[in-house]
Formats: sequence, C-alpha cells, structure tokens
Amino acid sequence: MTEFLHMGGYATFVWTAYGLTAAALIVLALSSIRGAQKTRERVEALRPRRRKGE
Amino acid sequence: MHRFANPAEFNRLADAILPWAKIIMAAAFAYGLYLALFTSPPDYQQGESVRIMYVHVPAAWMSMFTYMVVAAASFTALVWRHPVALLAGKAAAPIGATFTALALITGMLWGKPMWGTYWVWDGRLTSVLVLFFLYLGYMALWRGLDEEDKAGRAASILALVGVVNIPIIKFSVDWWNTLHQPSSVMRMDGPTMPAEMLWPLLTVALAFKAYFIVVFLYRMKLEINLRKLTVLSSIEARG
Amino acid sequence: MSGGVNTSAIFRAIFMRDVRLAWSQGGTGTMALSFFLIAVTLFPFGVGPEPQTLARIAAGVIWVVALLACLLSLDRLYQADYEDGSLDDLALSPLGLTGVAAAKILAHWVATILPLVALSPILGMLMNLDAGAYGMLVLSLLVGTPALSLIGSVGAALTVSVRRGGVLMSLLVLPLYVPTLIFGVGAIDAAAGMTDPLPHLAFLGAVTLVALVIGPIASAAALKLSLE
Amino acid sequence: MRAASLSPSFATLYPEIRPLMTADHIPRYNAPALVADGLATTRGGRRVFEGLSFTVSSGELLYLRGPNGSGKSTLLRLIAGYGKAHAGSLMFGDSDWTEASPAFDGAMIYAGHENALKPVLTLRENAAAYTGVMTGQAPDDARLMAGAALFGLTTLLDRPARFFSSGQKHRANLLRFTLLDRPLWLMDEPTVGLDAANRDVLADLMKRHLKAGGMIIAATHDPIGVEGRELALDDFSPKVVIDEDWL
Repeated sequence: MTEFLHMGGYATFVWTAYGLTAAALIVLALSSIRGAQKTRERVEALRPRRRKGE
Repeated sequence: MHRFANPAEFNRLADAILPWAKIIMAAAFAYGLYLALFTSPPDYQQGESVRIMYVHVPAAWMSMFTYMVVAAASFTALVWRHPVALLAGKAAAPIGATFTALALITGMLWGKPMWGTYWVWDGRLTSVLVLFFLYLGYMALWRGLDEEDKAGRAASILALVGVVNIPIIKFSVDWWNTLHQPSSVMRMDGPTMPAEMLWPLLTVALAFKAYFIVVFLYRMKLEINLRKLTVLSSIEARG
Repeated sequence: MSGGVNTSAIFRAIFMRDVRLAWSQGGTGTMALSFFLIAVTLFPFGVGPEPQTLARIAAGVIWVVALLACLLSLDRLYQADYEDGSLDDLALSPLGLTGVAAAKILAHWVATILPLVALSPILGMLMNLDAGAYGMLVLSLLVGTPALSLIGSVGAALTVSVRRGGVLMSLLVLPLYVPTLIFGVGAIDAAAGMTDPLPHLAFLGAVTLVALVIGPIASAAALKLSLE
Repeated sequence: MRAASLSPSFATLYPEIRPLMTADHIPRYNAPALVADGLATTRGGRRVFEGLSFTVSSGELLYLRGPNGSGKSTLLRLIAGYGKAHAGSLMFGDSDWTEASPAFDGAMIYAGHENALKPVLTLRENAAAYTGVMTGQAPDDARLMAGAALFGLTTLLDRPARFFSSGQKHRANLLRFTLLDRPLWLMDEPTVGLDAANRDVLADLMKRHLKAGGMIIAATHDPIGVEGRELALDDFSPKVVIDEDWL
C-alpha cells in the first residue's frame, strides 16, 4: 500500500494534482447545489407573500 | 429551441436529466480513477508522474468545450433574444474557468518532475493560459455593467468575438512555440498512445463531461432563481 | 433630403471631427505618444543599458509598449461621446453605427497610432535595434496596429457605460492582442536574423483583416446595447 | 435596420436637396402621420408602459406628461429608434419603425437630456459636427447665423463650448432644430434651463414648425405656451409588471 502511495517518488506531484482537482470540483459542485437550494427558498419566501398581496 | 425559453420548462427538463447525469458521473469517476491510478502502467520515461496526464488533459479539453458552450449560448441569446440562453452563458463560465485553472495547475505539477520547472512556455499550456484570461474577461463583464440584461448581452458579444479569435490565438501561440522551442515537449498525442493509457483518459473525460452537465444544471437553477429574485424585488420596489 | 444622402461625406465629417479632437487639448494623441516614448525608455533602466540585451528585446519591448499605448488611448473612444450625449447623434447618422464605428476607429488609428509608428525608429535606436530591422519595425507596426485599434474598439464599446471601464477593457482586449503581438515581433526578429519575414507579415496582415471584419460590426452591436 | 433606401412614397415627401435656406425660410412638409398602436416596452427587466396608442399627424404637437419614471424619455427614445418595442407597432406613413435600430430615416431631429457639445470645439464647429453627422455638410452660413441670432448665441459662435453657461449650452443644443429641415421633432425636457425670453423664442420656433406642417413630440412638465394634445403616460402603466414566467 505504501509503495502505491509513494507513486515511484512522484507522490507529492501526483497526489497534489488529484487532490486539488477533487477539491476544486467538489467545492464548485457544493456551492452550486447549495446556491440553487438557497435561492429557491428565497424565491418561495417572496412569492406567496406577493400572491396574497395582489 | 423556444420551448426552453421559459424557466419552468427548463426546470422540468433539468429535473429529468439530473438523475441520469449523476449516475453516469459517479460511475465514470469511479472507473476512471481506478484505471488512472491502478491498472494503467507507469510511463517508461516519466514513471508514475504520467498519471497526472489523466487529469490534466481532460481538464484542458473541458476548458475548451465549455467555452464553446458559452459561445453557443451567447449566439442563441443574441440572435433570438432568448433569456434562458443568456443565463446559460453565465452559468457555464465559472465551470469552464475552474477546469482551465485546474488544467494550468496540473500542467505545472506535471512539468516540475519532467523538466525541473513548474512553468514551461509550451504551446498548449500557453493557449490554456490565454483562454483563462478570456474566461476572466467574460465573467468580469457580466459584473461590470449594472443592468443585468445589458451585461449579459455585452458578455455574449465578447464571447462571440472571443470564440472567433481562439483558433487564431491557438495557431499564433503554436507558431510562436515552434519558433522559440523547436522540440515539442509535451507528448500528449492521442492516437499513438497505447490503449491502456487511452482508456483512463477517455473515461475521466466522460466523467468530467457528466460532472459539467450536473453542475451546469444546478447553476442554471441558481441563475434563474437569482433573476426571479431581482424581478420580484423590483415589484416590491414599485409596491 | 431623399435617400441619396452622401454617406462618404458623413464618414469624412466624423473622421475629421475625431482626428481634430484627438489632437485638441485633452485629446489622446499627445498622451499616447508621450507614454510610448517614456515607457520604452524605462526598459534600459530596468534591464541595464548593455547593448546586446537591449538589442535582443528591442522589437518585443517596442511592440508591447505600442500595444499598451493603443489600449490607453482607446478607453475614451466612445465614452466621451456617451457622456456628453453626442453618441445619440452619431447613432442617428445615415451612416449607421457600423460606419460610425469604422470612421472613429480609422480616426483613432491615424491620429493616435500613426505618430507612434513614425517615431518608432527613434526608439529602435534607443534600444539598439539591429540595423537591418528598422524597415521591418515600421512595416510590421503599420500592418499590425490596425488590428489593435479594431479589437480595442470592441472593448471600448462594450465598457462604454462602465465607470472607470479602462481596467475592465484591458482585461477583455489584451488576450485578443496576442496573435498581433506574436506575428508583429516575429517579423522584426526574422528581418534582424536574416531569415524570411514574409510569412510573419502575411499572418499579421491576415489577423488585421479578420479584425477589420469583426471590429466595426461588434462595436456597433455593443454601442446599440448602451443606447437602449 | 430601417429600409436602407427610403420607400419611394417617402422620398417624394421632402423638398429635393437644395442649399439649406436661412432660418426664417418656411419649408413645406406634408409628412405622414406617426401611428403608435399598443406599444409596450421594458426597461431593466421591468415593464414601463403597455398598450400605448397615439397618432400624431402633420401640424400637431403631442405633450408627454407623467411623473419621472413613467417612461417619457423611454418613449421618446423608442420613437427615435434607440430601443425596440416589446410589443405593439409604430408606423410612420408606410415605413415600419417598430423594429427600428438607430438609423437615418430623414425624418427626425432628437434632442435629449445631454447637450451633445464638445467642450474644446466652438459653437460653429459643434454645429458643423452635428450637420456633418446627419448630412455630411457643414450648415449654410446664413442659416447658422440666423439660428444663432434667434437663440442669442451670435457672440459665442467662435468661442469654445467649455466657456458656455449651462443655459447657453442648452440653447446651443436647441440650435439643431434650426439647422435641418426635418418634419418630426422629438424634444426631451426642452425648456430646462431656459429663461422666459428664450422660452418664448422656442415657443415661436415650435409654432412656425407646426404651421409648416411639421410634428412635435415633447416630454416636459412646464407649459411652453404652444397649444397641443396631451398624453398622460400614467394611463398606460402596466397591469402585468412582469411576464408570468419569471414569477
């Protein structure tokens, strides 16, 4: 297992590359999904009041 | 084309696609990583560091693909004044910029073990760098103008001017590269690559595409809701 | 006043107006020229006066600074008219906004860029440019700089309603200047290195022709946005 | 773009090109009516007015009334061709202005909020710049002198505009109405910054234009003393502020 992690001496480069990519993609995905949900809640919050107010 | 003009229609379409895209994404990521990290052989010259290519190359492909999506959305938005297409450009750009940044970072991480320096003015890497600035310009223009609708159409014009110039930039950078650095350093040519190296590349590329669709649809929901919020608040303002 | 309005007279009128404004007090002509001269003379202070190093980077430095001078002077190409209201009049001209944009771009190139090109040999001397490359320096600037005005005009039109839009404009436009810069400097280096500069010039001209098509049309579309 | 080459019936309306006459000559316009039907437009994502219809025929003046933000300037700019109508149609005789993007139609003179003066240019040069943009020629000297005299700007003809007071700048902007023979005048708050004397000069100029068969649409609050119909934009404020899709 450690031999695998060692990556033939290039461990830092290979794992940084994969790690950074994974981190960036996850952060982007989460922020997009959370953003979609939060804005939907705010729209729902505004919309019924508007209907009642009409 | 006009069917998706209204957001409710688009949301229904998105909800239909999302589950499938997620499944493909998960499967492709799992299988791709397995191929990239375990079964594919180390390169006789570069050793294990070649595995960085399996992330770097698909990211570079995605940065180009996403800009084409932005350009197509911009064309639709300008020619048919299609409100949802206008938001599609705004939703896709950050994803493209992220992939471009990743392509640059992984390119540098791959360059260090191979040539001893993080940044190499290789033709392909330099083109990706210029593409990164095109993304920054597009996104900055969206925020530059105060009226959202005008900002969108201005950014769309920029995207179309940009997409026409990309092949010219690519050609001039390659030309400049051969001028100053005759040996082509980064050997990433697809077809001559042995099969067991090609498969992880294509699988990760598929995973990135599925990932793009998933995140793009969520960002579209986000942008549509944001536009609804500005519209609703403008009604509140009129009272 | 029937349909046969004389559009070439209108083109000339707009062109002359802009040329005069560029060289009037507060115009961009003097500003771009002085920036060009001063900025190039800074390099020997930075890189050292050693003739060999200066000679090697001469073409690149002159081209990059000319490019920046062009960008600086384009910032107010449409914004000045937008702010004082004359853009509304220009938009109603029988020439149409594309023709108006073409006239203004040509005026900017003639009034602001040609003086730079005329003075570039002097800066060539300052930078110890190789003796055989002076002709190509001027020729490559003549062939390449129209693309800078044309593409820069699109950036100026896109940011016309943006306060302090100059910074945003440079971010939009500089990546699109890369091909012109590469082929422009390539032609001069080829002439200095006794190799054939023609292919570089040919590509430089091609880039300018593409810009000739895109520039006025995209600028007009962007200006229409700001008038709505 | 509007019909690049003017439709034949349109071209015959105007006196053929002849040297621009002095300001007190009376051009004879028999322009068609400007007919707006069910006009609606949005601005910044918000519907400004809806179902707006009016007709302005030769010799008529239409005042646009309504509080700020009711769309007076938006309507004027829409007629001038600076924006597209969201719905409805706008016809000027048989040429369709609904989808118009800004282009010459030989029909109008538009004066907006700004004074469109280049500070470094003299009044004469600014006037030449305006007629240069519209016709390619400098204004006929006698006509320019007459127009400047009308607005009391004769002494400023050869002074750069940056020395003008705001009232003088505004009058310099109104000078355009004496420089070209065009039937339709679009005026946005023309009386702003005018003293009583100049207000009468403007009123007189407008009356002469109407008598000559011209048409005027003016967005203004205070009365200019020229008789004309009123159009209250508030009557057309949108019921549906936003299309339902975005709710």
